Amino acid sequence: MPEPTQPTTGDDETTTPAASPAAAPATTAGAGEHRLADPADEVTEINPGVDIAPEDIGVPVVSEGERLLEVDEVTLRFGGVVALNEVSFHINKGEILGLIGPNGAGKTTCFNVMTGVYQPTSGAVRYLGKPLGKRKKFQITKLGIARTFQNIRLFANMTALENVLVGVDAHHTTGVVSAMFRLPKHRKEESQGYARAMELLTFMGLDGKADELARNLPYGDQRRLEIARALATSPQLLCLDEPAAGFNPAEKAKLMELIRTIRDQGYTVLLIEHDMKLVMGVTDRIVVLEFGRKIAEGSPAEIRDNPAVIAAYLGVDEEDAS
Amino acid sequence: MSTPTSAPAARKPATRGFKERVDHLPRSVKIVLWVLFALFLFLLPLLNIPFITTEGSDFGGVLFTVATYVLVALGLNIVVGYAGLLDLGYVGFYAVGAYTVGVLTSEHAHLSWVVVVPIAIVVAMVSGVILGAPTLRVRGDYLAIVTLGFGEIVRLTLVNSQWLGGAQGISDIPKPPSAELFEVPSLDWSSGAPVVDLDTTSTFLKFGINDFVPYYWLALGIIGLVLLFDILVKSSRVGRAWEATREDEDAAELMGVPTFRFKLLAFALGAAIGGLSGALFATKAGFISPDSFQLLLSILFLAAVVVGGAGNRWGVIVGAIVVGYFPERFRDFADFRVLVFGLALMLLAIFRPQGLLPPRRTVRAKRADDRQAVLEEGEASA
Amino acid sequence: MLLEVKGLCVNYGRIEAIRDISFTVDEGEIVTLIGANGAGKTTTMKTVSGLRPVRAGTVTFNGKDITHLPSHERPVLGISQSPEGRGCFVGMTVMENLEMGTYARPDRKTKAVKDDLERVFELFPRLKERSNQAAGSMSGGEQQMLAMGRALMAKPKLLLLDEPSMGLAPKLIQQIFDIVTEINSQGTTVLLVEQNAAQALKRSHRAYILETGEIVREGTGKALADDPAVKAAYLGGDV
Amino acid sequence: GDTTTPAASGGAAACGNYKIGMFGALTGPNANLGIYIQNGVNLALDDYNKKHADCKVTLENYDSQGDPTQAPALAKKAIDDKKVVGIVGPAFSGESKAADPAFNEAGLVTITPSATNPALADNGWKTFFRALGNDATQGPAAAKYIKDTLKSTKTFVIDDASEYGKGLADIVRKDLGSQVVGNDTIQQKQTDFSASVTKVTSSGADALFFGGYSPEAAPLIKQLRDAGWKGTFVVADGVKDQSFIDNAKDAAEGTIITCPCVPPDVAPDFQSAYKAKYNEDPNTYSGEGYDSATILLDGIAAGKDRASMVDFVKAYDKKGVTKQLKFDAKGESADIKVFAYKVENGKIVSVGEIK
Amino acid sequence: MQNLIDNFFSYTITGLTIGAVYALVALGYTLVYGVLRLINFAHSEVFMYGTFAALWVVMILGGHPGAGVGQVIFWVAMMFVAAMAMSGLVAVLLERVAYRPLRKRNAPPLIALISAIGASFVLAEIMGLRSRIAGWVGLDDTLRDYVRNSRNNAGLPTIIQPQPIFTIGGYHVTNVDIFVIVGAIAIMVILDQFVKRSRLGRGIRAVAMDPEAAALMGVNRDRVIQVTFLVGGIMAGAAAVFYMLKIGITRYDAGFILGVKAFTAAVLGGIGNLRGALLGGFVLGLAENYGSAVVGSQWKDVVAFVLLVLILLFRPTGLLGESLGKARA
Ligand SMILES: Nc1ncnc2c1ncn2[C@@H]1O[C@H](COP(=O)(O)OP(=O)(O)OP(=O)(O)O)[C@@H](O)[C@H]1O
Ligand SMILES: Nc1ncnc2c1ncn2[C@@H]1O[C@H](COP(=O)(O)OP(=O)(O)OP(=O)(O)O)[C@@H](O)[C@H]1O
Ligand SMILES: CC(C)C[C@H](N)C(=O)O
Ligand SMILES: [Mg+2]
Ligand SMILES: [Mg+2]
Repeated sequence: MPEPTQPTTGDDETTTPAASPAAAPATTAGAGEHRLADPADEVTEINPGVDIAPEDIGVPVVSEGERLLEVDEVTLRFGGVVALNEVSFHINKGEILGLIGPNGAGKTTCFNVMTGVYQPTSGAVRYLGKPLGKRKKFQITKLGIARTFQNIRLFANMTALENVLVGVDAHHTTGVVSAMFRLPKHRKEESQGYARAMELLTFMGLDGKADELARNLPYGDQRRLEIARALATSPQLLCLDEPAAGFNPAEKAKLMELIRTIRDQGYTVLLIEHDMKLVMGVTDRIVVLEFGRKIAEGSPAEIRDNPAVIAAYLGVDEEDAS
Repeated sequence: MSTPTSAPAARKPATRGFKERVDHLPRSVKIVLWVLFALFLFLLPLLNIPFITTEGSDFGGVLFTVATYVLVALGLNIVVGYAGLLDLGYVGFYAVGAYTVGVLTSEHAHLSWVVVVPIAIVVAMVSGVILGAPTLRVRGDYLAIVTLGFGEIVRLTLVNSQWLGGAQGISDIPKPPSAELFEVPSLDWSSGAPVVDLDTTSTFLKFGINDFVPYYWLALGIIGLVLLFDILVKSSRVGRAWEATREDEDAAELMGVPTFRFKLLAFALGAAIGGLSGALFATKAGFISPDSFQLLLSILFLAAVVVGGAGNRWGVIVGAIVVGYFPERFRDFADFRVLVFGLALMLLAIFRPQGLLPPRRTVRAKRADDRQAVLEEGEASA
Repeated sequence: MLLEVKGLCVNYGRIEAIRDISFTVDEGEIVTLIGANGAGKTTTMKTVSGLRPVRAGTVTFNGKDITHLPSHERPVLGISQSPEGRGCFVGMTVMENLEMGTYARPDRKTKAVKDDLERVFELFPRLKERSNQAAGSMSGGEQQMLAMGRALMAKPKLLLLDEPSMGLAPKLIQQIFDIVTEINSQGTTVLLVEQNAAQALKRSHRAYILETGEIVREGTGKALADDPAVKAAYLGGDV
Repeated sequence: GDTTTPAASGGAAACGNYKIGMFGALTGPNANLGIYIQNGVNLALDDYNKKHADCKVTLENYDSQGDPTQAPALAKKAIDDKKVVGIVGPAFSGESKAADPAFNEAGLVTITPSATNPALADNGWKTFFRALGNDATQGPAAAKYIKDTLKSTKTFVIDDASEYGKGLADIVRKDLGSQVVGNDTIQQKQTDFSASVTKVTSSGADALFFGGYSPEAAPLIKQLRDAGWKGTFVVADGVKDQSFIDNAKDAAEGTIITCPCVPPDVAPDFQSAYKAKYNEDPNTYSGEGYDSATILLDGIAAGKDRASMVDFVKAYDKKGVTKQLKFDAKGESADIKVFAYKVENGKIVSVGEIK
Repeated sequence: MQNLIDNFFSYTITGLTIGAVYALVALGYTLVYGVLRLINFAHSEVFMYGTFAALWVVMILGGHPGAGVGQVIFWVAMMFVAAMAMSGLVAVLLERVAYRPLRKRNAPPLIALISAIGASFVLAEIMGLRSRIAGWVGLDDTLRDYVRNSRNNAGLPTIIQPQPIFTIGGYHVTNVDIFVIVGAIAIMVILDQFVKRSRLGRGIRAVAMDPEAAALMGVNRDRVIQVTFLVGGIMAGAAAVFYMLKIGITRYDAGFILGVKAFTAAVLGGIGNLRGALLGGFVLGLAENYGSAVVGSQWKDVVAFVLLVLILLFRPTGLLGESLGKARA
């Protein structure tokens, strides 16, 4: 599949710069004597220096602090199961909002309602003041809401770069005709899209793996690639569903930093996570669900001491749990 | 740290494929090679190369058949290979194209071939949309049976509708306008070495009833155009959207891909190319009947795509050549040719499970798997 | 010695996921493997349960060499795994998933199964509530519970748990570890893989630390938990 | 131009090594019909080659399996073989329609011993000749038999949608007029006729005419009999094939078969020669095959080549084993007879000409 | 339309008999789809071999019309034995030769379809060339009689003389009708119970959903697949007997159309779902017959496929739905 505008993807044997040095540590370990690796080099560095701010994509921009998204009295039933029960909360532009709660509380379902996977039984989700209504999933993405998945769902047989490009394409309009005649608009979109995708990969520290098939990436890289792909759609709101699942403490710390950096670039973040240290450390505000109902909302400090939250979610020995 | 998934040792020159070696040639050499190759393809029916040339049936006609298979395979590859939609009724579009030509040039009107072919493409494309719009919402294998049903509905409608010529079909389909430019002599190998045979010639482009070579030339030209189209579209956003849809439809949708629209687009483009191919077939055959559009043909088309390597355009071309050519080559086996062909399909499936020329993604996966197999047996040291 | 792994090497293609590792699990123990992402923990588990072919080395279970035994014969011997990523049968109901756990049990038709089911429902009341829900529509954490419950239904001699706490709420993580301790005290040997190293080490008799496919350290759970280097690398600096 | 000179002297040096082609189903479900013809053709060749041992003519087989889609490629193959000076066939109407335009363009003469669809002669093909009566006579004859001999008042008509079957059935329908109590169309290769069976039985028909071939006729009558239908089954030449009886077994008993083919005893010499060679009586269209081949062989003997053969056949007028062999301007046979046959005790026996 | 109303019961009974055959063959498609998630394209040939086995055994035993009840029962029983054994064997062989090697090579599902198509050609052609093959092997002339004319029809003598048992709405329901309908339903009930009781059903579904996890539960994938093919083959063998009793004639390519229909029936009912196959078979058989009555037999298959498309549009996973669910978003 020759792709003229993307010179590095055409050749599947291209050396990926980051791959070779990474192989080294395995051989440097002495025969009998083992030393524990420095936790720092276990985590791929991100590159906060790269600018990945959302491009101007023509969606109305709200200023910092205003309401970006509002969940209004949303109820969702699956047969007898009430997954969401009159849940209301909102997300302000520029904040990091945590969404926590016991297993099966309805957090992922909440994402699904916000991204058009499910239609609420009653209630509404309003984005920039307007109800999402019956919009299709891809239309909602174009409006500026992007997400990652609790169980990773990359395009397994596409390269990392291609995965991100699919996200970038969300705002492109090239059709068959402009591709066929290689119209200027098409060329511009391709080259700009490619540049942006590389930027995002670099930001996530994945630039060395641009040509790896997604399914061959290690678990952690796959999680990061999911975030890169979501960012590629230039969202106003980024929804992360348990991005730290399966990470060790050192990796979690890095992720925390990453989420902050993303926010600082101008994105709004909604975070589902069970790791309290991460949630408490990074969020501005937290909403707690239990059995599909909102049981608390407030700053991390308030939530930490909320007896209902402790009873339902944190358990007594919070220290050990994190 | 993360263990690398590819390491430098894999890039020994020895493992370099043919493609890479060609890629490293200077540009001018490449162009010359391409021109020579194209010339070779054009002259192939006249070279009468021993062994390759079919004894049992007219080689020009066989090459034309192969060319229509190639065209069909390119179209079906968009549907099956790129968008991942299993279509078992592709012959329906082929029939729509052929019958549009038949009806408009012979049965009910006498329009010129030049006008009719574009109409056939459009009609086929529209039929693709009409079939796709309601049915593309059903998933996977359900689509397979629905499309299969479509193919049969088309055929049976042709059989049973007198307006379309019924089971007896449509005959006297006119030839395309000829432009008799020059004659091309053929080679004669009967003495063991090639001798230019000036008596047996083909006229460029004289569309007669008994020399199929010009039809082959026409088809070859059209294949070139379709290939170019395919390359340009596949390497654009459209191609990526298809691939993403095939990989994970929900995730694609959530990344902003209007999957339904792209599936429908794939269906319509595939149908258009199928219709074009059918139109060519009708032109050359001069006679079409519903028997020419049996369900079995859909299956052979699919076999061409899959055997070649769904998703790789060069692969499906090779697959189409295999499926179109071998049954003719096997005519020597007379009554046993279908048996031999069936065996060949099974052997290909078993020994080339990823197709003859797998798409890039599977080439990689395959390489990894091969190495893996070796290493896991413990026969190699890493 | 219930499980003995000797000189094990496993590859993914040319990647050596595991290089020459050896460890043992004694009857009645909880043994933990810890290590960073990609260290080879899951690969080790899969090799013990037969899902990955072995390039070199041996796996011995209960005195029997099972290195090349097909994976589906291992549950019969008493090895059961709750896989990473859960591996629930998404189209089956919760109940059917649990019944799948008993597939290889010789006493699957007896009342013992019923009792075990009761116990699993006691441990995870949510599963009982939803016993007719399709596993695929359960939440992430609920599926994790289901995977654990299914492994318990197999009543194994050796239980392999690959990150059982992944995706679980803090309160439930406590419970999971309590359950592990409890079933262990009732005689099930456990081989555990955890990112939640602090908890895991506290509960286990012994532990091994894996790094890029090799065992770099081993010791009792307590000793490792107190080791400053281990603390720095895997416990996030606190505890 | 050079029509008369070379072979007229009959010298070995001038031998053209000519071939004639046999075009029809030699394998496949309808192979029997093709083979009956081929046997006749071979007999004619034997006769010729005995007389012309120094310059034998050989037979080239073009096995279409009766499938129209295979026909054009086979026609092309025959055309490309310059030694082939004439074709016996194509045997079936469907394949004739597909292949004959190419023969016409190439100027290669075809004499069909069996394809009976009337419309074939209306295409203006200069190379088309038919050595038997077409369905424009067979159809009315069948209708007449149904009306006059069977005295049927309620007749059901089924066709198989093929060039031949539908064409013939439509003629029968027209001739029977108002006594047709029901119509149906089936598909070739169909095996389950339950819906048609219900239609026939419920119509109260006392006779059924089926236009089609034996692979469908056998299961059709079998299923009708199983359902208790007692009327008379009338079919045409497409079913005059031993395999019909082999497969329909007892259900075939009493079936009336019309055919523009002569019964073997009309030409006793031919009958005994055939029997000597094949150990059985001449069958459907064996005699017509013999005659068609003989015309071409006479042309070869007269020194004709491919180009001059057309005019030779056009002008031909001789007595053959089946009839006076002479063609009109459209290539139709001048001497036409239709016979009726009946299945009795597992054999097809002649019950005389339908006049 | 009037025709349909007047002869409603006639169309219904005949629709049910052919529907029963569809249903039994559909089971094979559904079972294999259930475990491998692929269309076993060669299943039609498995069925076709059954029809020949049923035919040959009657020929060898000298079956003829008008025999006594005891003899007829014996012949029919032998038909079942022979056809089920033959189809079961062919199905198992098919799995060995056309599918297992691919599985070992981790081939993508589509290529398995091609392998199955190849196998289907080979199986059909072997039957179509059996007279030649018998000639090579040097079978003596008596035996060659069974394989004569191998591209042509092969007919079974009417061993059960159809006799009206009772009349409903003017239609005489015969002993053969009753035998086919009741027999097919009985066999399907037995299968349903067998699958339920034997862990096979659960094993099949587990393997289909997650082969790795299934292995962890102790499910032997290869065995489950093999048993699935065997059971599907046996059902096709039973279908073959009913088919021969009702239709009476078979041919080397007789499987193709019937296979397409049966697969349609399987999808109609919800592929992967045993009861769906049963329902789909009957619905298809009835719809075809009613359709033929109203718009003419030549539109029979069109009616069948249009019905299929309509049902799938409104019930995208068939009448009874797939028994295999999907992961959530
Ligand atoms: N399609 C469905 N059908 C039936 N029940 C469903 C469906 N989807 C979700 N549920 C139920 O709704 C509840 C909420 O699920 P959800 O996935 O939102 O939980 P969650 O808060 O994300 O939990 P976790 O932390 O475990 O991921 C669960 O009890 C789940 O079983
Ligand atoms: N299917 C696969 N193909 C190729 N490489 C793989 C595959 N699965 C794992 N690997 C590689 O093998 C190594 C060990 O992986 P493994 O899954 O055993 O690690 P782990 O310790 O369980 O990590 P985690 O904490 O992420 O679960 C990693 O480098 C990983 O990238
Ligand atoms: C051989 C014959 C039975 C052919 C038939 N009369 C036809 O026209 O097709
Ligand atoms: Mg969740
Ligand atoms: Mg792991």
